[in-house]
Amino acid sequence: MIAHPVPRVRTYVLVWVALICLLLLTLGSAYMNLGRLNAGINLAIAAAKAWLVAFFFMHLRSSHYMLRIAAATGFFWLAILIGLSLTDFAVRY
Amino acid sequence: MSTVAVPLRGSYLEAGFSLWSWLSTVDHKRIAILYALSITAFFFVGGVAATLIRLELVTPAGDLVSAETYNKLFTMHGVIMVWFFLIPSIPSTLGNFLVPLMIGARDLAFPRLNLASWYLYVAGGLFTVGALIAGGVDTGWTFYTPFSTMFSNTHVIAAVIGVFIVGFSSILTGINFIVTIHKMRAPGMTLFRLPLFIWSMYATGIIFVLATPVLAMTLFLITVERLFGVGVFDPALGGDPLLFQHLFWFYSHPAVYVMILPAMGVASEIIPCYSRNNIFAYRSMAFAVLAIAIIGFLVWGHHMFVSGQSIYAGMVFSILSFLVAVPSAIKVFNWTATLYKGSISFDAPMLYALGFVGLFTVGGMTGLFLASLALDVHLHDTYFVIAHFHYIMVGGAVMAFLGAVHFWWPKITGRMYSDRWARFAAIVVFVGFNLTFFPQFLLGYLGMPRRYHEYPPEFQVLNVLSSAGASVLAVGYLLPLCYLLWSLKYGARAGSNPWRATGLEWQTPSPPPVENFVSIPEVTEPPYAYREKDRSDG
Amino acid sequence: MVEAVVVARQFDDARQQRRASDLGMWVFLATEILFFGALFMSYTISRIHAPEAFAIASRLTNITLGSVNTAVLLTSSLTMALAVRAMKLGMRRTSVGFMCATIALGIAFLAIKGTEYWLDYTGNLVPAVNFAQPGPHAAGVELFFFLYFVMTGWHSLHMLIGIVVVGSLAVMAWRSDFTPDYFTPVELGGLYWHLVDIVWIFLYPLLYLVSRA
Amino acid sequence: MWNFPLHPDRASSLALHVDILLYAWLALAGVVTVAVLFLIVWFAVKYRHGSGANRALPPDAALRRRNHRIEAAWIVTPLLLFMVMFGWAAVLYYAHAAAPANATEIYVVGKQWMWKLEHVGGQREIDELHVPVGRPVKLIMTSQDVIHSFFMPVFRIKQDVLPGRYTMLWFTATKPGDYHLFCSQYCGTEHAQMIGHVVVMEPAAFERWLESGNASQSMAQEGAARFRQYGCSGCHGPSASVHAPKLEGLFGRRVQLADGTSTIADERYIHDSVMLPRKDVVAGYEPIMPSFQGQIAEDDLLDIVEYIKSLQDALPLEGK
Repeated sequence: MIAHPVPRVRTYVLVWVALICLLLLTLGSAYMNLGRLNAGINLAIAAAKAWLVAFFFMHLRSSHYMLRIAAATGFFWLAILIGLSLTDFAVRY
Repeated sequence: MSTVAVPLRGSYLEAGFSLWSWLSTVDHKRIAILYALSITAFFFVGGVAATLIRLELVTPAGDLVSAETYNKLFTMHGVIMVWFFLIPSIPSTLGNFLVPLMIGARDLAFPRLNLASWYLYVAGGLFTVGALIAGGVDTGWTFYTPFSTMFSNTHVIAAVIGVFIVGFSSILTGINFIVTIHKMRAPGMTLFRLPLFIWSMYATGIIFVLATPVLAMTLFLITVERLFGVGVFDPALGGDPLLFQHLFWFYSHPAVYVMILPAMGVASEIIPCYSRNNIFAYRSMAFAVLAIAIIGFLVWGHHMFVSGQSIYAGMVFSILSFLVAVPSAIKVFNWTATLYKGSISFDAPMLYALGFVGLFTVGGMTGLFLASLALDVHLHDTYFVIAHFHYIMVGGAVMAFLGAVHFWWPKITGRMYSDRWARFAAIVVFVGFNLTFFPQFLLGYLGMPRRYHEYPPEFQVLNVLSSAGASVLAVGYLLPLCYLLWSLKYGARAGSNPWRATGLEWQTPSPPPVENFVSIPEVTEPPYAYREKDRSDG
Repeated sequence: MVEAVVVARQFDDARQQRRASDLGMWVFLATEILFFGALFMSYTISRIHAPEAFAIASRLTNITLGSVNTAVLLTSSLTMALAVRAMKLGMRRTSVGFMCATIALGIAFLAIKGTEYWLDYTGNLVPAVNFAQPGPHAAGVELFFFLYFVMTGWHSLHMLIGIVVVGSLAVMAWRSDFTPDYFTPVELGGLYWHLVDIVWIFLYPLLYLVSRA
Repeated sequence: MWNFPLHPDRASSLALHVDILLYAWLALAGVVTVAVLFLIVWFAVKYRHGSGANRALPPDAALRRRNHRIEAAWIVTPLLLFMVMFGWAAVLYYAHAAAPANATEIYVVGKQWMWKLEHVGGQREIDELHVPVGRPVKLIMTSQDVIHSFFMPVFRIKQDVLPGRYTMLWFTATKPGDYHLFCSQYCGTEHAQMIGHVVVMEPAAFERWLESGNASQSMAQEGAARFRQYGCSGCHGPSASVHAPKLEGLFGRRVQLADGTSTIADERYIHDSVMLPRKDVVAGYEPIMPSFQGQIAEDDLLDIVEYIKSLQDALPLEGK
């Protein structure tokens, strides 16, 4: 018995195309001098790519909510680690 | 849900008597025993180090051991007690034994991972003992850079590898607990029917899986920096030693909650049982456990108020530290309120549990002194800090661990111990503990820094008091070893529920059968329904 | 259900077993995120301390090989996802084929990475081995390359483990160990592979794209 | 036998404030702890097994309502009290974070296992710190090797001393006497011997001490000598042919950097410019200065920092 409908091959391929496009986008944007914005764009695109992989390739889109919580927790705790440390490093000098 | 009936095949203790049957077991109860034996061994190794430390401090001069030896002693005391005793103490022994029993499961979700976790623990222990035998480590258990990476001439890498490995043992235990508690509860065992001990094991599991990997990678970076002279921590290389402290305490502060949350869980089991009363405010107790685990991750910077971190970081971490104290305070009040209108008897586990509440209250309140910025500037790195965290970890966690051992001993071994001796030991531990550590609060306020093997003569009286207390405490810790071992052979047989306690673990024979339950029970009532139980029992 | 699914003694049924495995894997992946997290944190703080040096150092990485490698890894994720899908539909041979493709792409990734390491070595960019860079920010550049090697090194180790895991899964699948009712190991192996991919998705901009303009 | 003190001497303007905070905490913690222990003992006696106490509870709905009120009370009350205590301690800490502008500066270098101190006048001390009563004193501290911590219990202050960085500590001594100075951050084998004295003196006695001291020349003069010894003057001196930033009047000014940012030229900036000269390159200059890391001791560098500070009034360098 299959719990969830199996996604079509087309979906996977489209996600892959989107990932490659985002890769080209981040690569291209890196060659434009946007100052501090570059880092933001790069990270936003990386987050978008990670989201695509997690939601489609890793099936979080159709997973039990506990699995989504587990995934989110990992990233959230990393944000805590870096974010609260920045209360020190970002204002040290 | 199907209720699978399992034929009763005798107790888990009779499932095999060869050494190999123990070393290859995947039964959570047997693995708990393996853990219990190993952590007890490490407790006494760490205890010997503590004894030598207290002996050295009887006189102000450094006359018993050299400065070098002293530094190695307190390092080994810290490393062994933190990673090889306190962190695995309640979770890996009683947690391992009780989590499936309390939620009505046949085992943890991943029994082989569970055994692997014990082997990792042993492997980590061997590395650490190896470092000890090879000549010791002198960095302190905190491994601060650049001392640990560039200046110490001792066996830092072996000790660090030992701790690195034992970290993975914690991670595996944590994964096992989280999954088991989520996915393997008996029919009717809803989240808010879980015993509070289970809630505390769940919170502990969260800390294990989220904090430990950060420590592992940090220790890896230490090792590389020490081996190759490149890294991110040494300022001579353009690094930042405070980066190490942030990473280290991101693990090590939550690790303190790994020690105290299980202890809170134990108190929440014992106090209602001997008060014959329903626990006060069950839900807020459960939420408090989660709140402590989560907010506990946000306060690590309070170890760094005088480290040179920015004053704004100090403010943020200070206020968050006050916030995490609120759920702890709630728990203390709720335990007290559980006594109200109970019918209280004072068996040994109850004495340990009440002792725990008292000592934890003192430890928690003094923690707030240290969270207060201006006061911490004076108290930081003095004996006040030593006294504070020993009130939490020894007065709190070890008292509760002993209480738990006494409470579930009949379940684990099927034997009753001498309650009279046990009550005597509980009182000796309580008195010895206070005598050891209360003087250290005064020493700290007077300004005696920690990790000193010589000290100015005016501190001697208090140090002698503390050392005297330590000898009482040592007796208190040896007593249970004697009468508990005695009970294994001569103790009366325990029935399945000697304390007339609620909870699924008491509904199966003592010691439990291999498959835990004859048939998986169905849960129909909230936990700690002592009033209802006594009413129906008459 | 005709085919018997082996249910371990501690579980009630196959469904409970599968859900436990899924959750266990995701919790493990969360620990992996924080394992690499300590490195991301070290990177962030070091970059705050030496922004100029990180910009210079990042330009010394090989953008062509790095970008191609990213594409290789993203493609391997696609093939892995298709392998899991095929297994779910009972297409055993297709699934094994996709797993082999995944392994091939994984090996290609490591080969490209190895080439990069070699180029870094000949370019005197390996801290503690032969690092020698001129210019005003040499110490910061060395710090960057220290992190570069630690981060990509741990990532490559994870790739290696992933290749071994997918290889074993391919063998098991070939021996018909899995069915549409029971293919949890394949699914979990896939999750692991994708997570290693996600780690790289973040490493790529942080290491290669700091300041290209 | 019982002649040990129960709290340390109070010898700084801050000490009393810290003690009052401590006493407030003792009172609060005492009340809470005693109340909890009293309730535990009272309940334990009154409701002991077999006692005849009334154990009947109100009906469920009423019980639930009452319990909720109790719970709310003991969530909100501690929270409010904690916030008050946080605010108190934080304000005290913040008020004491920055030294007053007129503070006398003393330089401290920690190394395994001794404290080296130097007064602006050039008087050097080891493991001893002489300070006058009633005048704010600011310690500018760094470490030659590992992390140390400068701890003076009678002043109720301490601060970690880090390698590669300057940290700061300040106080106003209020009571003459000879007090403990400890290293409170574990720093290796002889950590417990990294101790010394803080000698607080009346101002007149302090002046006498300064004059009778071992200073042949002031820190700035010493620094000027080091400035020449290490070859700094070759580029930064008035007759230098190399294009290097002028240092007169530099200290405390805002400096434009090559990367477009700017920074205040404080002790840290000067320290880093010598040790890590590529870190903050001044706008308009080539990054040609060599690093002095590993070649210059931290205490010599402090002399140079003081020398550069003394060039405040943009006097031309003495080209002797």
